[in-house]
Parts: sequence; C-alpha cells; structure tokens
Amino acid sequence: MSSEAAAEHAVHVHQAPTNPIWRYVFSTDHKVIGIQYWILALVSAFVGMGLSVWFRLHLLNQGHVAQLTDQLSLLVEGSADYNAIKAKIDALQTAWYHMEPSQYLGILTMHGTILVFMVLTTAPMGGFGNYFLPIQVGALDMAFPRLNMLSFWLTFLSFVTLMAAFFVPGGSPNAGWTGYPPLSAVPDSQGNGYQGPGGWGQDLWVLSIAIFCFASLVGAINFIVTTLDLRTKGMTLMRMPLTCWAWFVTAILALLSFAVLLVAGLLLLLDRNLGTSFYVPGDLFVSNKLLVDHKGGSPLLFQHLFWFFGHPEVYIAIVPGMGLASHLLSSFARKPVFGYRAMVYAIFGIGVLGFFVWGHHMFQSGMSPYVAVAFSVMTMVVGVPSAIKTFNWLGTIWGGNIRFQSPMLYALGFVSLFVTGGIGGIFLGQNAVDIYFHDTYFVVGHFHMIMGVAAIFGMFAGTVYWFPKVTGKMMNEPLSQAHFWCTFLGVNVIFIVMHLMGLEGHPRRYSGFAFEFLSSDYMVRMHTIVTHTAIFTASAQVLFLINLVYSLAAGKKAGDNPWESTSLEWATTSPPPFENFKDGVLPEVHHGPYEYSVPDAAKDYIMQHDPPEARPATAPAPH
Amino acid sequence: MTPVIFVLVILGLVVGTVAGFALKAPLLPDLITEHGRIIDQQLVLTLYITGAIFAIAQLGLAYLIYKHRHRDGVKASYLQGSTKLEYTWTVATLVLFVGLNLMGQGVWAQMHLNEKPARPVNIEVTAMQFKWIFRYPGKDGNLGARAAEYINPAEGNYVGKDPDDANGDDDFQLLSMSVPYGIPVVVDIRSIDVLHGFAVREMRLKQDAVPGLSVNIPFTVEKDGTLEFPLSGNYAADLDKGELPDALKHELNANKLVWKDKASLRALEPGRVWRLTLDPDSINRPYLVKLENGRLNLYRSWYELACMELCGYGHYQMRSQVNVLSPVEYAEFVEKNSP
Amino acid sequence: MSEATAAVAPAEAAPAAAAHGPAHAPAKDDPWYGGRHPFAIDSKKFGMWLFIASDSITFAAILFAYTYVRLSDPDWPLVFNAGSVALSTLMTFVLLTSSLTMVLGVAAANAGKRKQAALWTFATALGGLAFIVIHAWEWSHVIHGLPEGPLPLMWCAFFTATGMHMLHVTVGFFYLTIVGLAYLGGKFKPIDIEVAGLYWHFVDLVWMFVFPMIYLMSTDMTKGFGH
Amino acid sequence: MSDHAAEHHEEHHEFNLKENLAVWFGLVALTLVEVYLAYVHLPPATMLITLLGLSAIKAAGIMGVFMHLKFERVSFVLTLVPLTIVTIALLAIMFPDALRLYMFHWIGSPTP
Repeated sequence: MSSEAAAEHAVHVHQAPTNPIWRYVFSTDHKVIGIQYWILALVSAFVGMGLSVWFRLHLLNQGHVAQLTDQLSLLVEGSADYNAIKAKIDALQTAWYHMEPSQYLGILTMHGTILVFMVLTTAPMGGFGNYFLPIQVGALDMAFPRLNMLSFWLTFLSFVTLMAAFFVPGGSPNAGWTGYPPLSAVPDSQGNGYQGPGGWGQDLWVLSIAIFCFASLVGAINFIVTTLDLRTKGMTLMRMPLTCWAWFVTAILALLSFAVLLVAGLLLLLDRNLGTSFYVPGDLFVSNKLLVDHKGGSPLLFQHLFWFFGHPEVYIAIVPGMGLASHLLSSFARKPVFGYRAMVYAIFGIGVLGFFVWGHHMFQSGMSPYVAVAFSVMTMVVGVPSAIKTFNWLGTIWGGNIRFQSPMLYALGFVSLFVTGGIGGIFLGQNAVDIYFHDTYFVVGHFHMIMGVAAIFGMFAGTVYWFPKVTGKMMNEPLSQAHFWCTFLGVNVIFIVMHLMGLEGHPRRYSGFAFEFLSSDYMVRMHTIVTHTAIFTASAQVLFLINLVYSLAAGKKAGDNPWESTSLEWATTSPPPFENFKDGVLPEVHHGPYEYSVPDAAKDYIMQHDPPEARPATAPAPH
Repeated sequence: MTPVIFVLVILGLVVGTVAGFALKAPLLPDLITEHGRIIDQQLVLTLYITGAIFAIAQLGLAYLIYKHRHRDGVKASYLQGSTKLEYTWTVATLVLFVGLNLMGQGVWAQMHLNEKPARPVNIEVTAMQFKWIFRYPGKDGNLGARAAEYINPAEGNYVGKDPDDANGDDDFQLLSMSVPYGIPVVVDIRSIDVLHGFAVREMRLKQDAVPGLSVNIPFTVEKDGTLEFPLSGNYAADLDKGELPDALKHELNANKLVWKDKASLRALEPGRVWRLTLDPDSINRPYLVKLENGRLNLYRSWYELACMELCGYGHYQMRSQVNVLSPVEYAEFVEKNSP
Repeated sequence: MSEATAAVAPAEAAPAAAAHGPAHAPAKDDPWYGGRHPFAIDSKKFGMWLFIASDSITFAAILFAYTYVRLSDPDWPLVFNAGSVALSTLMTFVLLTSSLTMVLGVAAANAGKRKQAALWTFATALGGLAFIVIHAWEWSHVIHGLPEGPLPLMWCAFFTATGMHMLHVTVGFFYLTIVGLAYLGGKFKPIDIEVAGLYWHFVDLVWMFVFPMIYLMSTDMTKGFGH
Repeated sequence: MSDHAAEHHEEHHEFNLKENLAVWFGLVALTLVEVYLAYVHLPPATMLITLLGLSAIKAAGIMGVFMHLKFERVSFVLTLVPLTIVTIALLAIMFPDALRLYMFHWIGSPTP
C-alpha cells in the first residue's frame, strides 16, 4: 500500500473525538493522558512541598525551645527570669506553625507518600513517558489506549484516596512513608492512651497504594508492549533515544516490583482489619494492655516485601531522569552521546542490580547479618553502572559546543546533583558505616538529593525542553534560568547541610529535640539554615508556575524543532496532531538518535527520519 | 555569561561542601568503644575517597562547561565514545567500591557474626513506648527468665520477668544504662510493642529493637569519660573532703550544669579522681573530676541514648542515657542495686 | 527489510496483523507499520503475558510470605486431614479439566468454529464456577471450625493465598463469559479467546503451587477423613 | 531486519489434540503422585523440594503446551521466563532471615 493510500485510510479511521469529555477528560489519546499525569504530578508536587515547608517551620524553633527549656531548669520556678523564659517558650510554641508530635508525623508521612508515589513515579513515566514514548518510537498511540486511560484514572483515584486520609477521623497516617508495622498494623499503637491514628487514615493509605500498584502495572504493560511492538520502520532498538530506553527499563522495574508492594499492602490491610498476623508478633504490649488477637508474625517480613519494591522504586524515580539527561546533554552539546551502548547497558545494569540490593535499607533492622553482607556487596556493585553513567555524561559534553539554554541547565544540574547525591550512597551502602548513619539526617539528605531533587530536575528539564512541542510556545528563558539558579542553589544548601547534621548523628523523624546533642548551637544553626533555605527554595517554585502560565498565554511561538534536536517528536508539528504525525503517516527512521556534528554533513544535526543520504558516506560509522 | 555563573556556582558548591566537612570540629562525636574506632576509620577513609570523587567530578563538570561553552565558529567533535576508557573506569570503580566495602566487613563480623565474648556483662534492653528499660543480672550474672504473660504494669514489670525463676531474684531494672569500661558487654535488645532503634552516637552502635525478636550485640567501652573543660588550680584537698570548689561551681553554672548542693561527690582514687553526680533529679548525670598534671579536668561520663526507629508520637522524646563506670564502680553499682 | 519483501508482505500480513495494535489504529496492513516485532507475538497476547509475569510475582510474594512465617515457626500445625486433601484434589481436577476445555475452545476459535469455541469457553467458565462453589463450601466449613483467640498463621496464609486465587478464578469466570458471548456475537476475534485462555491457564498454574504448598505441606493424613 | 508480518505466520501451528490430552493426563497423574506423597511421611524439607519440583514440571506443561509457550519464539521465552523466575527466586533471600527468627523461637537467641 502506498503511503498516500495509508494516509487516506488514516483520515477516515483515526479522528479525535469531538465531545470535549471524551477528548480532554476520558481521553484515550496518549498525549492528553500524558498531560493529565503531568498536571496531577504538578499539583501533588506543590502539596508535598507545602507540607515539607510546614513541618520545617515547625522544626525551625524546636532547637531554641529545647535550649530555653534547659535554661528553665536552672531557674527557680516562679521567679521573674523563669516567667520571662517561660513566656518566650510559649510564644515560640504557640506560633501558627506549631504542630503536635502526631500531627508532625502525619504530615511527614503524607509528604513522603505524595512525593514518592504521586510525583516521582507519576511525572517521569506517566507524564513525559506517555506523551513522548509513542512519538519518539514513531507510533500513533500507546499499544492499549483504553488501558492507558484506565491507568491514569486509577492513579487519580489513588491520589484522591490518599488525600482523603487527611480528612478522616483520626487524621492522616503517621507511620512514615515506609509504613512499618506493628505501628501501621495495630490500631491504637501510637502510644499510651493516645487515640487517633488507629483510624481510617492508615487504611486509606494502604488502599491508595494498592490502587496505585494496579495503575502502575497497567501502565508498565502498556509501555513495554509499545516500546517493543509499535516502533516505526527503521527504529531498531539501538536507534531508540536513551529516553525510550529509560522508560522501557523503568516499565520493567514497575512491572516486577509493584506486584510485591501490592502483597505487602494487602497483608497489611488484612492484619489491620481482618485479624491476620503476618506482621504482628504475639505478646505485644500496647496502650497498656497485652494484645491478644495476634500471634506469630514478623515485622521484618513487611520490611522485606516493602523494600523489594522500595529499592527498584528509587530507580523508577531516577532512571527516566538519567535517560533525559543523556538526551539533553547530547542535544545541547551538539555531540553524540558518549558510549551509547554503554549507556544502554548501564541502564539495564542499574535495573537488574536494583533488585538485588533492597536489604541495604535493613542493615540495622535485625535481619540476618550474613544476608546483610551480601546485600552490602551488591549495593556497592550497583554503584558501578551509576558511575559509568556519570563518566559518560561528562564524556558527552567533552569536546562539545554547549548551548546554555534552560533545558541544558537543568540537565547539567541533574548531573551535578546526581554526583552529590550518589556519593552519600557509598557511605550508606557499606553495612559497617551504615551503623553510624542509619536513620540519621544523612540518609534524609542522601535520598532527597538523588531520588528527590535530581529526579525533579529531570522533570524540570523535560518540562522546559518539551513545552514548545506540547503547547507550540516557548517557555520564557530568563524566568526559567532564574528558577534554575534559585532551585539549584537552594537544594544544594538544604541537603548538604542535612548530610552534616547526619554526621553529627541527628535522628530522622523527630518532631522536637528533647536531647542535649540536638539542642547544641551547631544543630540549631543547621536547622535554621535548612528551614530558611527551604522557604526560599519553595518560594522560588512560584517562578516556575508564573513561567508556565505566562508562557502558555504569551510565550514566543515555537517552531517544529526549536532546539534543533534529532528525535522523532521534532519531526512533527508543535503541538503534534491527533495522529502524532502529519496525516497519521509514520516517519521512517534511517539514523541513530544522536547524530550531531557529523563530519561533512550539511547541517550540524541529522534528524532520525532524514533520508539516508543526509549522512555523508565519509563520516565515521555510527556507534 | 551563563557558563561563568555555572562554574562559579559549582566552585562555591565544592568549596562550601568541603569546608562544611573539613571545618566541622569535631568531625564526629566522641568515640568510646573499641569497634567504633574501626567504624570511624572506615567512615573517614570513605569520606576522603568520596570527597576526592566529589571534587574531581564537580570540578571536571565545571571545567568542561567552561571549556566547551558555545562559541561561534566552533564545531563539536563527533566523538561517540571510547571502549578502552569505558572499560577502564568500569573496572576501576568496581574494584574501588567493592574493595572499600570488603574493608568494612571485619567490624561487621565482630559485631554480628563472631562468637560472643566469653563471660561478658549481660544487660537486657527493653524498648517500649517511650522509654528504655535496662535489666541487669545482679550478682549471679544470670538474668531471670521472661515471658509476656508476666507483664504487670502495676508492679512496673514491663519486661515480663518470671517471679518464680531463682535466677531473676537478684535482677534489677533501671531507666538508664550503666556499663563498665574495659570489660566486654553484651546487650540483648528487644521491644515489647512496636519497632524502636537502640542508638548511642558515641558508641557507634545502632540496632533496631524488633518485637518478637531479640538481638545480641557485643561491645567494649574503652574510655571512662571525655573531656568537658579544664580548671586551673589544685582543689584536691577540698574535693577529698567532699566540698565542691567555687571555681568548679562557677564553671558548671556557666555550662548550664545544675549544681543544687544535692549532688554527691565521692573520691574514686583519693587525691586524683572523683565522681561528681550532677542533677540527681534527672536520670543520672555523672561526671569525672580528674587531677592531671596539677590541673583539674572535668570529664563527662554519660552519653545520650536515642530511639532511631519511628515508634509513635513520642519518638522524639524516647531518651535515656548510658553511664560509663570503672569496673570497680560497676561492681559497686551492681552491689548497691541488687535487691 | 529488503524492498522485495516489502512488496509481497501486505497480502499475507493482512489477516495476522489485523489483530494487534490499537483497535482504531489506521494502516495496520501497511508493512511499514509498527516496525519490527522482536517476539513475533501479538500485542494483546504479549500484554497478557506481561500481566501474567507480574501477577505470578504477586502470588509468589504471597507464597513466600507464607513460607517465611512458616519457616520461622517451629511449631507449625498440620491442620488438614485426608478429607480436606480429597476435596482439594477434586478442586485441582476440576481446574485441570477446565484448562483442557479452554485449550479446545482456543483451538476451535483458531479453526474458525465460532459456535464450538464459544461453547468450550462457557464450559470452562462453568468449571471455574464449580471450583468456586466447592471452595466456598470448604471456606465456610473451615471458618466454622476456627479456634477461639487469634487466627493462627496457618489459617491467615490459607485464607490469603486461596482467597487471592479465588478472586482470580471469579474474575476469570466473568472474563470468560463476557469474551465467549462477545465472540459468539462476532464482536471479538479468536485472539481474544486465546488471550482469555492464557489468563485461565495461568489461574490453573497458580493453583498447581497453592495446592501442594498450602494443603499438602500442612497435612497430617493420619487424622483420617473426619472433621 | 526482517518483516514482522512474515514472522507472524511462523507462530501458527497445527492444533494437536493428542498432545494436549497427554499433558492433561500427565498433570492429573502428577497431582495424584503429590497426594500420595502426603501419605508418605517425608521430612518437611524433602517434601517441600519434591513438591516444588513436581509443581515446576506441571507448570512447565501448562505453560509450554496449554499456553503455547513452546510454539512462541525462543527469544520471547528466554526473555519472559527467566525474568519472572529470577525475580521470584530473589525473594528467597528472605529465608536466612526467617531461619534467624526460627532459631530465636527455638533456642532463644538468633545470634550464630
């Protein structure tokens, strides 16, 4: 069949629905679903960030309160000095940002859950992946468009369920985002006589995660099948952009790991509500009475099942960012990716090894110490592909001709943050050193740096890079740059300072500082720096919002290929038509994804769908 | 302009971070255990190695950003990779990372895998919301049996001590931990409600307390105190008489330590070392006063014990303390407390 | 691909390629469409296989959780007797037979025998229903005889593993019924029957592990057939 | 690169009733062997390994013939099956930990 005939066929069969509900809300179009995912992640990101600023504000003065309380103990009760200091403490404690310990833990838990699931898992895969995977491999849509829609709406349902946990009796769950039992499994286990979190909050939390597991499973199947089956002619696996490789590997990770989280959640739900005892050992003494309706389980079982998912999850969050960083570094340095094949193998290596290391979250948990040794060695091995990626990123810009447009800034920021964050892992992956650092702010700083902020820089990069493709308008460059500098500086200060606090032994998840070493001047100073920088950094995100709204309304018009990139999404119009490519005719691929600065070529880049002649015969063979 | 800013920011990041770690004094809290020294060595070695990797990688990034910034008329090289280089750094990082890891396995084995030391001081640590209960075996050196059915809050029997077990007759329990230095100690860490984490910074010791499981960790404290502050002048005669010199009182007050004339002061080695117990209202805060080279030095001999695993709303206040005693003092301590 | 194959491919490709990819996708018979299928397998089938991979990990995690609590308990009770094993063997037989009817259904569908295929599919669904009925009866029996106090871990594992499996059987019952009806009505294609069949065989396969691990490993045959 | 459409034709194979019936008989027979094993008092570990071995054979029969895996491309089988099995096998890393708990319940101390 000739391509004209195919085009004619396409026009008849494949048309956008006219009803706005089917077109924009319950759409099966991967582009609409991608945007829906992205908006969901954006809203969640702001909710999650808001929560973190809120509890940082609470922590801001806890050090001072502890110091004043110390002073108070030196004074005679009722004396003038005593009353003055007491008044000072009260003033600090009754300020609008003060929160009860359980409220603090609730907000902490929700912060972690929202960001890990609704932002870090959702945006890079569901958002960017949905929109650009089919276009980059040259397909009309995902393999299963209706399942794709189902996947988004399940994610949305999961989000709503999680948000509902704020408003039910008993308030939000407060066993941390890891939800370790028995705290999460036994209602009324929050402390003597303390009523509350035994309520529905924890149930809704588990339910929300279970729904999320289904959504991720469906999404993962869709991504894998799309990548393998729907590639256009000429798009061999080794011609796929590294973003596609990253989404592909991420989908495999999600396929295999969420299945186990589902079980972890299911058993927790059963323990909570139906009297089973998978995670609850017998003879627990909680709330001043012996718990008689459970017997024989083990809290460690949950930790195993949870981290079996939890560690691959870290890579689910960061791998798409790695793919995008590689893509952007190459595109903006006008150079092929250094060691394309090594990059592909490294992504796979990270994915595979990521399943072998979950126990490094449990070194001090009472797990078998022999197993800990094995996990520790494997953890250090997984550092190798990460190091390969870093070296190859540096190799990619080496000898390049770097254009400092905002997507490139975010990508370079990603590399820098990835290095800084990754280095903490070399400490924490060693079981001996982890004895000191386990559950301290060092861990908090480390994982925020790498799976939090680095992944989010990947999202910023993606947003700025693809905004012209999605909307047809450029984002405002000065605003993007200002946002980049503020955020980059801010997050570095916040999380490096947290590493230092961890070095001093500061425990995680403390809502107050009843310890002497926590109310030392050093710690108080550090907490002050962190909170102030957090407020500054969070405020800087408003720049990003302004930029989005402003650019959408009044952005410069973008051409089809404003960045002069090579992958297929730049072969179509901005924004792409409903069928992704003009008249639904799929482009034919003749070149690798990173053909920049090919010697003797007419332009400094060869797009993937350019005719074979675009690449001069004199140029060295592609990888 | 942008590449220059970028380079400056990365320089600032590297200098700031390295300074943050280098200028932090002391780098780590005091160290009082034997195994802790190996952990510290490993930690500091890792810090040096990673510090170098960090600085080289970030500065390399900055250098490349500046060197290869866009300039008109310059064309990027068509460099697709270098197999040799890639093999080199893959093997190098593998050897470095795994080697570093294996170096730390000795101390892990010492704490978790090796035979427990013969005839140690046994202490049972029971975690509960939100306090720590320490049970000592008394003079016979054997802890009595325990079972959940014997838990009786009215009698303060949270650990579930079996009243019929003769081994337990001279057991005693306290809310703070006292350990002798120079003698191996094995703590038996357990929990009766939710997960808790036993952690003493200065001991380089951390272990979750898991309900339904008890974990034994051996350690040896090798120090009887860490220097708090020195005093000039020789007040040995006063101290031997049980009087606190004014200069010491002044110094204590200046350091927010409570001296309410209720504290006990006793000579451990008359004329040389005294034990000063401050603030008896709180759990127990013993200090050592030592005469060294004609100078009076005050040593802290207690350390804070924190809970490191989220255990409910009172997690942040689950505090206890570890007092370090001399072997002789420890024997007296057991003697005094055994019923 | 050479130009020559491209020229001859469309005619042969049409029937096979029509079944895969998005239902509304155009130009399916275009040989350029979709690039290369590395596994030469229909997308729907591939998707179902991926689901099966993921779901088998879910079941594996449940069975591993069961083995974990079992291994850590020195006094694991042997709760089943010869009677319960006889019953569960019957259930196994029902499920295995339904797998056979499913195979026949898929074969009939591939051979274009629409009515016959639908009938075999309904027979399979009926087998599933029989399994559910027997299983539900067993559950009610077990619940009736549960001891006082905390639910023993054995029964926790039993209800979770068999419950999860029963959920799959129930879903399979409705799935097969709907697919059978839709295929009979001409809305679905043979590939849909085949994909449903894959699911059903998987449910059968899981039972091949649940049955020995839950029942046979906790059986004391000396207890005889009584309750 | 070969044409996917042509590849599609490779998977079509003749339905073999005999083979399917044989597998069904085999599955029933193996089930009966398993039930018989429950009558023979084997030590739990031997029992578990034997049962899992038999189940694996049964699973292979179901996947290979009933689920047509035998007739799919080798590359597909080699991608999917090891992927799943390795992931599942990884969960076995939990067992030393379960044994630690066992030892604790049994002799009161989990330490070696």
